[in-house]
Amino acid sequence: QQGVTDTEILIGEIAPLTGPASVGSVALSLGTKMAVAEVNAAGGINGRKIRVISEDDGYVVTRAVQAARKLITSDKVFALAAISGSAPSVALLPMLKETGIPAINVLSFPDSLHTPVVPNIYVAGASHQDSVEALVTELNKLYPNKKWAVVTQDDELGSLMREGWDRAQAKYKLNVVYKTAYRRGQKDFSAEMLSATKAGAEVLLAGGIVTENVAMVKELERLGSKIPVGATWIGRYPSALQAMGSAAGNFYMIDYVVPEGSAQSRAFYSRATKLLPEDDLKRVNRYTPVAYAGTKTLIEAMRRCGKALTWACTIKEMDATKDMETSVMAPINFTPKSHFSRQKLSLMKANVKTLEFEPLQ
Amino acid sequence: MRYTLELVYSGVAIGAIYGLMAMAFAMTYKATGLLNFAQGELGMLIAYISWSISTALGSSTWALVGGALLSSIVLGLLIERFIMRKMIGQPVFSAVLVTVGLGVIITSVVLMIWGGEQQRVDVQYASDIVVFAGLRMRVSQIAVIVVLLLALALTHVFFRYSRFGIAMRAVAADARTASLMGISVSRVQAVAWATSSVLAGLAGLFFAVSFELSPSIFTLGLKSFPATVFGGLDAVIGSGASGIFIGVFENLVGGYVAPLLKEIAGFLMILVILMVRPFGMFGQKDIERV
Amino acid sequence: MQSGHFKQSFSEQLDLTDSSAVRLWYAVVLATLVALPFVASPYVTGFFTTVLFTLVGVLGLNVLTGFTGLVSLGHVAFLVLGGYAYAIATVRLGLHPLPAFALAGVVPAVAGLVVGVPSLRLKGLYLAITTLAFTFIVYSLILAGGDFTGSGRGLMVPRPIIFGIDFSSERALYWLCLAVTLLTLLGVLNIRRSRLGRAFIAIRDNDQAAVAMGISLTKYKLLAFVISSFLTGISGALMVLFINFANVEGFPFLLSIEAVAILIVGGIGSVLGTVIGTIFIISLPEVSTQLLGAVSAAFGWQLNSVALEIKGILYGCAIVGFLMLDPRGLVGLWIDLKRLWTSRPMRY
Amino acid sequence: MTDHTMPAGEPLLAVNNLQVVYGGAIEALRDVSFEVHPGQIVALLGANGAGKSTVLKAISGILDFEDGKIEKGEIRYAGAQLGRMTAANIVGRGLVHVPEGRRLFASMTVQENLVVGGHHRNRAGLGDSLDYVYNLFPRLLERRAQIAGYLSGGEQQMVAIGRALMSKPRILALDEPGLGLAPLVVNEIFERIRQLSRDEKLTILLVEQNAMKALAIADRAYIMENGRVMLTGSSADLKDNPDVREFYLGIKSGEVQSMRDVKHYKRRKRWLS
Amino acid sequence: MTHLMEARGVVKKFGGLTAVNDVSLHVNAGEICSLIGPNGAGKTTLFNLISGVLRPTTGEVFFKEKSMARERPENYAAAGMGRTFQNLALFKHSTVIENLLVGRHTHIKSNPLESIFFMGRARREEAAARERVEQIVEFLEIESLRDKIVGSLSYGQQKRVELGRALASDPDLLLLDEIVAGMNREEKEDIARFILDIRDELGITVLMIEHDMQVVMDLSDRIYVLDFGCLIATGTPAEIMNDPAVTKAYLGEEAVSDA
Ligand SMILES: Nc1ncnc2c1ncn2[C@@H]1O[C@H](COP(=O)(O)OP(=O)(O)OP(=O)(O)O)[C@@H](O)[C@H]1O
Ligand SMILES: Nc1ncnc2c1ncn2[C@@H]1O[C@H](COP(=O)(O)OP(=O)(O)OP(=O)(O)O)[C@@H](O)[C@H]1O
Ligand SMILES: [Mg+2]
Ligand SMILES: [Mg+2]
Repeated sequence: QQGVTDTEILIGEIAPLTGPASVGSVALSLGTKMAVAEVNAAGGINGRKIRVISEDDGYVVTRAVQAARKLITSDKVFALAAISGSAPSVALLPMLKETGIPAINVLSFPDSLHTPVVPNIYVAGASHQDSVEALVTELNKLYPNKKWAVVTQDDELGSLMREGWDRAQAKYKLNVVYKTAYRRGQKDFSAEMLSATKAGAEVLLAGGIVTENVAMVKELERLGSKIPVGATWIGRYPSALQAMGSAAGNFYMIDYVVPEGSAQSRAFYSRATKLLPEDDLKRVNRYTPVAYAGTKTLIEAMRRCGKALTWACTIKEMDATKDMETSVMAPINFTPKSHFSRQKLSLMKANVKTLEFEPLQ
Repeated sequence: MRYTLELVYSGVAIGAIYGLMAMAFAMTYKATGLLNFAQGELGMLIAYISWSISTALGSSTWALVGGALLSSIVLGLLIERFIMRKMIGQPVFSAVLVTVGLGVIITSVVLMIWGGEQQRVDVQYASDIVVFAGLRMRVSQIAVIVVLLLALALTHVFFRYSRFGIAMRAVAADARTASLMGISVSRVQAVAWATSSVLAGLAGLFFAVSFELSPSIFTLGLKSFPATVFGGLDAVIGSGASGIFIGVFENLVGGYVAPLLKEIAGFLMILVILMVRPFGMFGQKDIERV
Repeated sequence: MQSGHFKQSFSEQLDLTDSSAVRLWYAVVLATLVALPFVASPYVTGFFTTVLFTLVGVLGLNVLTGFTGLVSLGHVAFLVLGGYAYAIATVRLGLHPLPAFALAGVVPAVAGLVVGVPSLRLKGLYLAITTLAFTFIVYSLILAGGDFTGSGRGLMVPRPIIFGIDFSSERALYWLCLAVTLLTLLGVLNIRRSRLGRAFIAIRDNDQAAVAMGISLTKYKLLAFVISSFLTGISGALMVLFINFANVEGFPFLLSIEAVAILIVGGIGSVLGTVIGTIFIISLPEVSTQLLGAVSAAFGWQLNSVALEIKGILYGCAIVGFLMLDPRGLVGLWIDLKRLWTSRPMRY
Repeated sequence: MTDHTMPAGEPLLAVNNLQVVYGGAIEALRDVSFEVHPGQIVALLGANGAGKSTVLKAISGILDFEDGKIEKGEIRYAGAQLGRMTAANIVGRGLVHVPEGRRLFASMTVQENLVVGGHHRNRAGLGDSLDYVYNLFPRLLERRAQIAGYLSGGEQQMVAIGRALMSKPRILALDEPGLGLAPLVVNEIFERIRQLSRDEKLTILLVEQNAMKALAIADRAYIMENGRVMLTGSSADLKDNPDVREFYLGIKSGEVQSMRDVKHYKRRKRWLS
Repeated sequence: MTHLMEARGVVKKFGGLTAVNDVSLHVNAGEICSLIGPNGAGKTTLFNLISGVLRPTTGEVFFKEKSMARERPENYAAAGMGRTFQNLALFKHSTVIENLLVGRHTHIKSNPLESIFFMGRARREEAAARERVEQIVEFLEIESLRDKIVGSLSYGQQKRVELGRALASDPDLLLLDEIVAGMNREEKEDIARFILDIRDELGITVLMIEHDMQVVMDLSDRIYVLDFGCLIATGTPAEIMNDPAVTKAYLGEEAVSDA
């Protein structure tokens, strides 16, 4: 099988490692590195060391396609541990299907990656729809019968989030007083926040990535509004809380990765300290454990194949993944019928003093 | 009414940042006939540098401002001396593309040195809120408005009482003939690049203080285009004032019409304006005569 | 200088080249290009496919910006329109791929007509910024298009089967792109050597004199927009086929800038320059990645992920450096090299 | 023959064996040498493309704007070498060049154009010079607030000359000052030039196609062909040279020939054979 | 007798300035006419009115007995009007040949699509245009400049190219704006010969603006004199020479004795 020699297994990874979108992907790539370093330190799998080739697509779709082609046909990697963000991964789909190379993605979960099931592609995480639905459900428990404001992006992410919101609203008959979309890249949210407060909003669903949520929260602070704000994991970086500072007092986050303030997270971080160079440590964030978990799952399946490592076998073993423990998120499960391991989401709250997220009691 | 007032106020606050950036665009345009496409990036870089200086010196506000001024002047002069001076007399779009390339370099340098995470620029009092006539204003917002007004006044005095404004126009119109008149083209351009860099740096810094410091704040450059065009590419003071106008206009559109249109409201506005006045509100017309 | 070519008729002056050596050279290049997918890896083939469909779009931009002197910073809008026109025509309307291709040219061309109207009044950077504004409008429209455009999610676009040829193979797509590119190249060269191209260039160099020569600014400026956006639209359709997917995220605004960069780095207004520029700019990221990999391997560096940003720096430096070296672009360097070669012993 | 137009002292401007190449390939000047002594009016004559304008561009340091380069030779002016100096620096030393084709700043007013010309002057000096120029060309006073690009061709020429005078030069290099001016104004301008030279001891290097006019006021003249100086002498001598008379003054057998009588065959100048 | 071109009472105002004030003039087929006058008199403006670059504030221009008031500027060339520009309006980055070919624009009929495919008629027409342009190159004796980039030519050389470009459109009326400015005596003689040949051999009528009295007086059949936008005199060269108003406003005493 390609990418496998007596001593080595090649694994590929495609992510936007450069450009402003790189914060998550760089961390992601560190997670892969950690998993591989750990396995190699323990002697590799069945006597073979693993080597990772990371390809940068800069979030440009054509470059993602070329990167995949390079990894698959030139470098001849055995499997892919990440296949970039949403739009690029969808674009890669036909090629991946055709070649049949096993791939797991933890960076994005567009429907077409898993429904209908693509035999060789696996995803683990939570869709944006589910995340928003869970977020709203949880917040509604904490703040029942409140007036809601919903602010989302005008692009794919936004429409997924709105879908999640619509589901939740249908379920709980929420009272929404302000609902709007903004253009991606917007920085100033004064008009939106003003309109929301004017409409009497009491809870805000902030559908931005990072900077947008920061801006919304800070703007609310300026307007003297202390309403709770909920956001989803996509931009959960420590730096975001730092940027919010004192304004983060009532900021909630939904995620399937444990909060920094938890014991599991601290354990993971100390493991990272051993496996990663000093420089890289400060770039670790929630995407690191996610990729760590994903890569571990892939490696585990490969290990179970034994010496005769093939795609078919790897796929078979991936299908048999059951309760793969990753410690940083819920166990990962795949079956031949489902290649999407939906992760359990939980709500966490920002702590203004430590500027970390903490689990809700 | 209250709502409108609030909208206008926050429009003025963001518009003042646009205004500074727009003035920076107009400044280089006036002396070189170029739009500096690296200007947003330059503002970002200066914000990062001054932030680093100030954190190294224990988060001092003075270090922040001083660092911004110093680094922007140095950067402006370096860019002029080692890159743009070589492009004097070259086709406009070759030179414009050089600035595009420069922008790419700056973005990568920023990502390489400071990484992609957002940072909080801590300035004493900046985030404090002052209540005036029922408006809750951040000190940083008041500061940027004051700085813009100051910049407008200073440029007015500068152009009014020195022959520099005319020299700049001469250089931009025809560098060769200007030098035949004894004008040192490189000196005029150096001054223009340095001042423009200071203005861009201030805009970047204020933006970073008001929102966040991150490698995506260079988009401020793009966002300020409409203000420059509205005022006229070579109208420094007009562009500065137009910044406020565009800021307010965007906010009113966002507040009354459709938030989705807010981000492109400025661009839509200039489409209309350019049809009526092809050189902006205060821009110099090109003379065409056979 | 060359000697030995004497023209016998005026019509011979119209030929694209008068040297049999050059003809032979072209034939060799063409044969190599056609045979490429048989020898090269799919990755290399894919790379050339990218170059080819990019070239179509940039040649389109060259008609507008290089020939006619109307600078567009919003060409990605036509790329998007072309891509979506094809996607919607095949996926939503169920049209045959051929008429869909036609639409991929015509829809942007009509849009080009609309965007061209301001060009009758605006000059230089003012016009450039207007085209920029147009890009934002197109993005917004597509995002607001609901299911019809797939809004933010985009549309999956299957590769077509035309006349029994299945374009889902990378080779077939490559040949399709090659054919389209060659046709475009020929068409643009024809424009350049005919009345149409001269009218464009006349407008670029001196519009008032052009009018006095009987050239209608309205007609030819709009025509430049139409031809340019048509070609760019076709390029967009090919790109959508290449990535199997139409999504606004696949068409970042930066592509507009990159296209202008290709033109200028290559040598604005020159067809040869456009070709050189496209190859240069498209291979820069690949080359710098390889270079970075080679250097780090040679020195045994453990490349920090952040060090990848060096690629961006290399990319920027290449653009800045080459333009400072020769503002005429790469084609200028090429001409100098050729001159050095042909007239070396007797410089004056 | 003693040439009284070649005074013994140091020339103010001396060009030695100048060779200029455009674009690394086109040789526009070869071995051009000439001298201008203080207070003199020296004329450069020659056919289109002979290289007269190139000489002036080389002297005033703007060749690099056109990708031109001084390959050989030197230009000495008031004890300094001009070859490597920037144009602004050269103007600062009192050598001002009025370029051909006027090259006004089209979108500025007449007065602004003049002010640009006086960039180095202080406020009082600027005012004086403005008065002086308006006095010289009263037409410009009427038009002072008008956009220069809309002026008639002749008016533009006046602005171009006036603009150069604004800096109070020591030596003025004029490229076809009479171009496009009405006969009355040409006379006027040449009278002014003579006056400037006589009263203000301004040294003048004059490129002019109107040989009749140029020789009338110049002390010396150099005749250029194909990038070389072919003939030189005092104006008086040149006026008597039969070739100059025929080819530059149009005088044949003592009469100015009518344009209608021009023959349909090409004539050749003897010094080129 | 009908006039090839006639301007009837044309007025052009720029804001407060009346550049051309109620001027009526005409040119007959086969004539060489001149338009003279002091700087800023409005000569070029009048040319611009005649050739459609500007529209008269009032008044009308007739060309071949047809009113041009409704004609779009780009149609003047096809109608048979050719002109040169006082301040050079060449296509600087193109070669001399290409500049002349642009002059042929109105004589090539192939549409854009044919141009793109460059076959059949388009190709034939291009070849024909080349042929005509080469003739003009020969006629003007600029063979040596043929493939030079116009921007790198000297001023006088560019003037010749302008003349060639105007000729390339095979006009019926040629408007020459100070074509000999910047030429020496010998070159003026060449141009003078060309102008005569243009009329005699090509049958093109010429109206020229000129400040060179030698050329004007020797070549013109009739002369119009403009001052402050008004026509102050008209007549044969001899009549104009002796018109005291013209002498005072324009010629000066010396010019008269010179010529
Ligand atoms: N920028 C340039 N690039 C290349 N060649 C040039 C350039 N400028 C001038 N030349 C060439 O140099 C030669 C001399 O030109 P120059 O302008 O000095 O002539 P000139 O004597 O002033 O002529 P004229 O009387 O027509 O103004 C000409 O053959 C011209 O083609
Ligand atoms: N577009 C314009 N706007 C304003 N004023 C103009 C415009 N065009 C010409 N003028 C003015 O009209 C007057 C006539 O100009 P015109 O160019 O016709 O003169 P001319 O007779 O050709 O002079 P010359 O012999 O100097 O070329 C001038 O005073 C000029 O300033
Ligand atoms: Mg000259
Ligand atoms: Mg005139």
